[in-house]
Amino acid sequence: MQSIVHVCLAGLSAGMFIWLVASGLTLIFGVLGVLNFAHGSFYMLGAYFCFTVLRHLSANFWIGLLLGPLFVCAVGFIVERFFLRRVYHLALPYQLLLTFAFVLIFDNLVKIVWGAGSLSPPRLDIFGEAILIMGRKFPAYNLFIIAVGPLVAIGLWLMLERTWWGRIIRAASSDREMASALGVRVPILFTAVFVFGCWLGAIGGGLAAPYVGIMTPGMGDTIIIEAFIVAVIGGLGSLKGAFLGALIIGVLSAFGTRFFPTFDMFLIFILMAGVLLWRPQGLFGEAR
Amino acid sequence: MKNKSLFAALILVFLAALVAMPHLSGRFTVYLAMRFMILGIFAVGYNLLLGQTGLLSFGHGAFYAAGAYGMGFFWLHLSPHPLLGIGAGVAAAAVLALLIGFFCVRHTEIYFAMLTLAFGMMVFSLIWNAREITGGDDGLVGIMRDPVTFFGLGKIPIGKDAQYYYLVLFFFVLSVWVAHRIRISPFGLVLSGIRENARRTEFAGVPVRNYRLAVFVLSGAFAGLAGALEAMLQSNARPFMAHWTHSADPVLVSLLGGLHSLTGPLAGSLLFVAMREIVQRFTENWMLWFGIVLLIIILGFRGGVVGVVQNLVLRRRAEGEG
Amino acid sequence: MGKKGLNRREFLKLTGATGSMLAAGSMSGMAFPRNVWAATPAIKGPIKIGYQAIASGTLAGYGQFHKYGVEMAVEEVNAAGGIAGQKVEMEFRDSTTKADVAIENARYFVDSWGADFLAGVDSSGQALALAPIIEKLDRVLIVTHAATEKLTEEGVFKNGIKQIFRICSPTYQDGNAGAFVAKDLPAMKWATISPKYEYGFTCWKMFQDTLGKLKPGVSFIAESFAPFGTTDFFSHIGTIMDAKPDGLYSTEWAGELITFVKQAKEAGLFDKVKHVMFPVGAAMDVLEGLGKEMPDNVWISGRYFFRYPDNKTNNEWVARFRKRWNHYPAYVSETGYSSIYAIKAAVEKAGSKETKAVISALEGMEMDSPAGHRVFRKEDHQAMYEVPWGKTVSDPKYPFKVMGEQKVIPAKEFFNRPPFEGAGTKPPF
Amino acid sequence: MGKVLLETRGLSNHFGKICTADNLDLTIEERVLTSIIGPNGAGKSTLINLLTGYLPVQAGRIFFQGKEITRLPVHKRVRQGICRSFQIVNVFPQLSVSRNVMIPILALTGRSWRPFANIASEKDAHGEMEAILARVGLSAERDTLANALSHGDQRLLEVGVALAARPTLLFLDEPTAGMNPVERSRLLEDIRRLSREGRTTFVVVEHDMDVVFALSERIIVLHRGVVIGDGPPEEIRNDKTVKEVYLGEDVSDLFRYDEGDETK
Repeated sequence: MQSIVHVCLAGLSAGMFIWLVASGLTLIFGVLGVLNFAHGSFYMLGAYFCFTVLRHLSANFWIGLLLGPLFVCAVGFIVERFFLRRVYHLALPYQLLLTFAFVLIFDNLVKIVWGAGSLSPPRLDIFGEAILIMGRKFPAYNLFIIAVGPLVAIGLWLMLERTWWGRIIRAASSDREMASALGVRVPILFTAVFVFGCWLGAIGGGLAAPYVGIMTPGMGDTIIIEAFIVAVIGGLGSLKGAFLGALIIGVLSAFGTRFFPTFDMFLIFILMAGVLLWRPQGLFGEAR
Repeated sequence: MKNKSLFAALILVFLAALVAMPHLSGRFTVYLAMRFMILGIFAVGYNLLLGQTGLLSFGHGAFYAAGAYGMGFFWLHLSPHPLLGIGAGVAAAAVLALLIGFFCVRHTEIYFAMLTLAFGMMVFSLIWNAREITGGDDGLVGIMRDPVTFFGLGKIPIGKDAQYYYLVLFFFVLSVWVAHRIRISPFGLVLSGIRENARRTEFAGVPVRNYRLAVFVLSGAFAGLAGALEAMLQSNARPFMAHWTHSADPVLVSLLGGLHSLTGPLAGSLLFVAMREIVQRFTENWMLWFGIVLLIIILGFRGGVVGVVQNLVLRRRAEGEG
Repeated sequence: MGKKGLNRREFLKLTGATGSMLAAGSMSGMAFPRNVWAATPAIKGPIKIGYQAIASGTLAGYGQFHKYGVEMAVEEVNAAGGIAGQKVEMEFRDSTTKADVAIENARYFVDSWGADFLAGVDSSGQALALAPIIEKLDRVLIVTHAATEKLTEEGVFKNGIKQIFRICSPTYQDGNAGAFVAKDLPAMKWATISPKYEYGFTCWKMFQDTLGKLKPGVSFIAESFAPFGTTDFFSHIGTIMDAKPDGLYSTEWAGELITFVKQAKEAGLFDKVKHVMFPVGAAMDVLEGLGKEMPDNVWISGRYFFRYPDNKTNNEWVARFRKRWNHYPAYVSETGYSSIYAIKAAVEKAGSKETKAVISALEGMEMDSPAGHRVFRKEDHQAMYEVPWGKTVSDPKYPFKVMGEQKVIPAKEFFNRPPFEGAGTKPPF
Repeated sequence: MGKVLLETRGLSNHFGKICTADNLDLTIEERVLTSIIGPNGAGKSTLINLLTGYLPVQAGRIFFQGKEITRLPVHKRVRQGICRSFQIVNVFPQLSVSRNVMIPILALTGRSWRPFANIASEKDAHGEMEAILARVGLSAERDTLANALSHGDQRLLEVGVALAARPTLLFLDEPTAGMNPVERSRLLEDIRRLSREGRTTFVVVEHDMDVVFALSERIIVLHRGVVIGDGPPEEIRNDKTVKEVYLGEDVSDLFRYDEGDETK
């Protein structure tokens, strides 16, 4: 029993981290229709910037988490405004390749700026000691993350469903021409959404760094594939789907590690393929 | 007409250069030339799918690996005959492509891409985890190049790179020729029809899905050939051949060179191999510069290098006439 | 396009020329002849060493520290008159983690740049893939990090690829030596969390076999293997804690070990499991990365630890290294550094840089190095030397944990012995 | 009355609540140039989509030359001789006019499965292609890219591509949509001529009444998925119900709405 509960908890926290990354990825795909390989890089940059702020301004974690992502947003703005924007009208492969080019560039830049070696962010004491759950320790920070994930989800939901912005975004994502006909300035909207997506990715990175306990150039390359899988399983462009998808993948891989260790990764990809065949719009996506 | 003959001449020069290369240049250049030709085979075949039929696959690494491991296992357990080994590799790749393709061709666009990615990564994790058979992450090591025998009727040694080079060259030319034939065949025309307008093609009485599957298997076989040839060149087969990052290579190469021509992927392959090699000599930050070059080509040279050249030629001609 | 090939070749010639010109220039700048070897005409031109290590991606730090060691050695050797009076040139290349890249690098070094010697290589997969190529290229390769015993046992001994030597300690250090340490620990039930690739599997197996023989009655009750690039070990940790072992053995390394330790600490693994062993825990990137977060009383080791041996050679070297790079030397720095000196010693002993001669010079060669006294075993070209296992403690002198109580097992007691198959080839002897 | 070419029995289709085909029993006769008309949402396009296999049949059955084709996939129906053109231009934009027409020809003759043959050496196919281009009057544009053609010519090409599939029955979905008068009258001429040639039976869906009444030998009037009129043009022109429901209703509707708005 104890072990099952802890496998679930581990799965939940892992899933929430993937969600934090996948949310931005999904939002960007939903609105811009671009599958952004470079999203993992924004996750990486988020981690690095957060802890640079933390180090140099000797600020606390929260200030780092507040300021760090802003730098990433600036980077994201440049990427969208001067590069990505020029390939919206091009075929899918061009868009993928463009973002892929940025993965190479950012990985290398991080290596130049922050050094080749790994950096370890300091342990966060704000959350104090681990908490006993059924007689076994579980890190308070993970519980915090398990709480943050849904909060982000709710926040996004409120923004999309309840605000003027959200209505415009939904309009644009469902029908670009219609939106522009209604006087929405789509280019600006796209930039805004992309930057916001980068912000989400950066926050993910900033929150993940103390959890992973280490930052390396290229740390985004592994997470991005997981995020893809989640986005696909949940339904490309569907935030609800991404959230539930992240939960499923997190918990499933936790159980996989526990009970079918050899083929855990294989299982995930079988699930991915199965969903694509059975419901291409994803488990929770609306048919487009 | 004038252009045609010019083009033909260029091809002849290029071929002559390839044939003469082992005598003109050092071992390393010969090695790079082989890397180029193998990548070229991979890309030309792949482009039948992407450029001709308009399907973006992220799983062709799996077929490349199938070719390499198929070749490796055949060499290991059955016979050291290189041609038979290559045949086995190609067959393995084609069969795998048939299995995977059967599911994948139900979708197009991003869903097709993601589906192929998923299947490709399944193959990767199978190879990685089936250690007893595949050697896990160490891969199959020590694949040797025995002479090509013609069942008693003499034999050709391919142990030396300079010798093996001609085997690779042979398959390279063969592949390019086959790809060319396919492009100008009725089959190829229907494929481009599918790319341009699948719905209409259906109303032309074409069972679109079967054609997609057919070209998927074809390109898979090309990938298998490339894989088998690399297995012999590097004398090993590795799981990462099946990884999606490797599946991205032909995409990259095709876009670098240009999607809508046969020469595109070839030019792209050459550029890819040469660039990676040369950039490394000037900087350790090859990733950075590689990325920047990609950006420039995507944004500046849409239609790839070949496209740009073509435009130049056209403009020249226009000026000439005007 | 064929023309391009030609151009590239000319371009190579060119660089080659400038290279040797530089060499000539700098040589005339120095006071020669300084040592007897300057007289021997056998050796011509600069001694060129092609070095490759991983310099991009998550493990890029390793390449950095390889480089520190090698560059320092080259500077020193050249300042002291080079190898047999010839200037040493070193070119460094990023090997990434891919075998084909490693092969391309090796071929470039030998066939294009004109390297006399090769060194470096991190991943076992790369090393094994390189073996047959090296045989073709016929240059000595001194492996400074890849640890798989297959390389020396099968590649060198069984398949007779004599060009390969290994200067770093192999998986014996992780598996066998680890078992020798473990046998004295009051732990009977062992478990592992290790990398999900050959290195992790073989070390764990070796550890089990040897410990099983050394200490009948021990049981190995749980294992959880983490794929390359794992950032979340909690489910692995859970698996182990459920099994309630009293000993944990983990060959996780580099960044993933840091992640693992931090998360294991959070999850209270170290409270439950008292005896923990990290065969590559003494790597500087891990110690510095974890700092105070590395728990005490954990048994760690590596391919070299900068506080052992505590003698003049080593201490002076560490001082020089810190002065030069403002870092403590990582073990790859030492193996890289010593690989250059191994080449120097071998060439000067052979009086030639021809592969054949150098191989026979290296076989059985003894050398003094920061890591202590090394002997290249004749049969499998494996360098025999000791690296301590030690218990982590805090030390006011350092911002990270270091080895307190140390155990040094003599190399000949725990290194597998040729012919590597059959009775009496694996410890204990 | 020619012999029956195509017949539907109880053909029905619903999109959610909206009924676009309600238990239709239709017959199409050979060599009779038939038009299908009706107000928007009458189910004209849906009907074509059902008959050509573009939409799966929900209920009812379809017979072509006596054989049931209800569940046949599109390409099989095409091979049986049913083809269509689309409302919005639907050709192969990046291919030359001749190539556009070649695709169906090669597919139909089953020559397209051969990856190593050379198109250039497909003499018969070329001949057939030339013939078709001549029929739709695009011979001059042989080597132009389809997307470089004028809208009208693209329409013609569309018909050409459809004809290249050697249809016995050809549905044209608003063939003159977005054409200028000149192009329009030209296309209509072509259709009439082709129909006279008698190899193909045409069924045209049109909005433009003049076109319909000028062209058709038989007119079927659909309304909310039901046939409310069926006969030769003059008969339909004087049919009370049609006038009422089709022409009249909208107008009276409009009035009603207007009044409603004003009174409120």
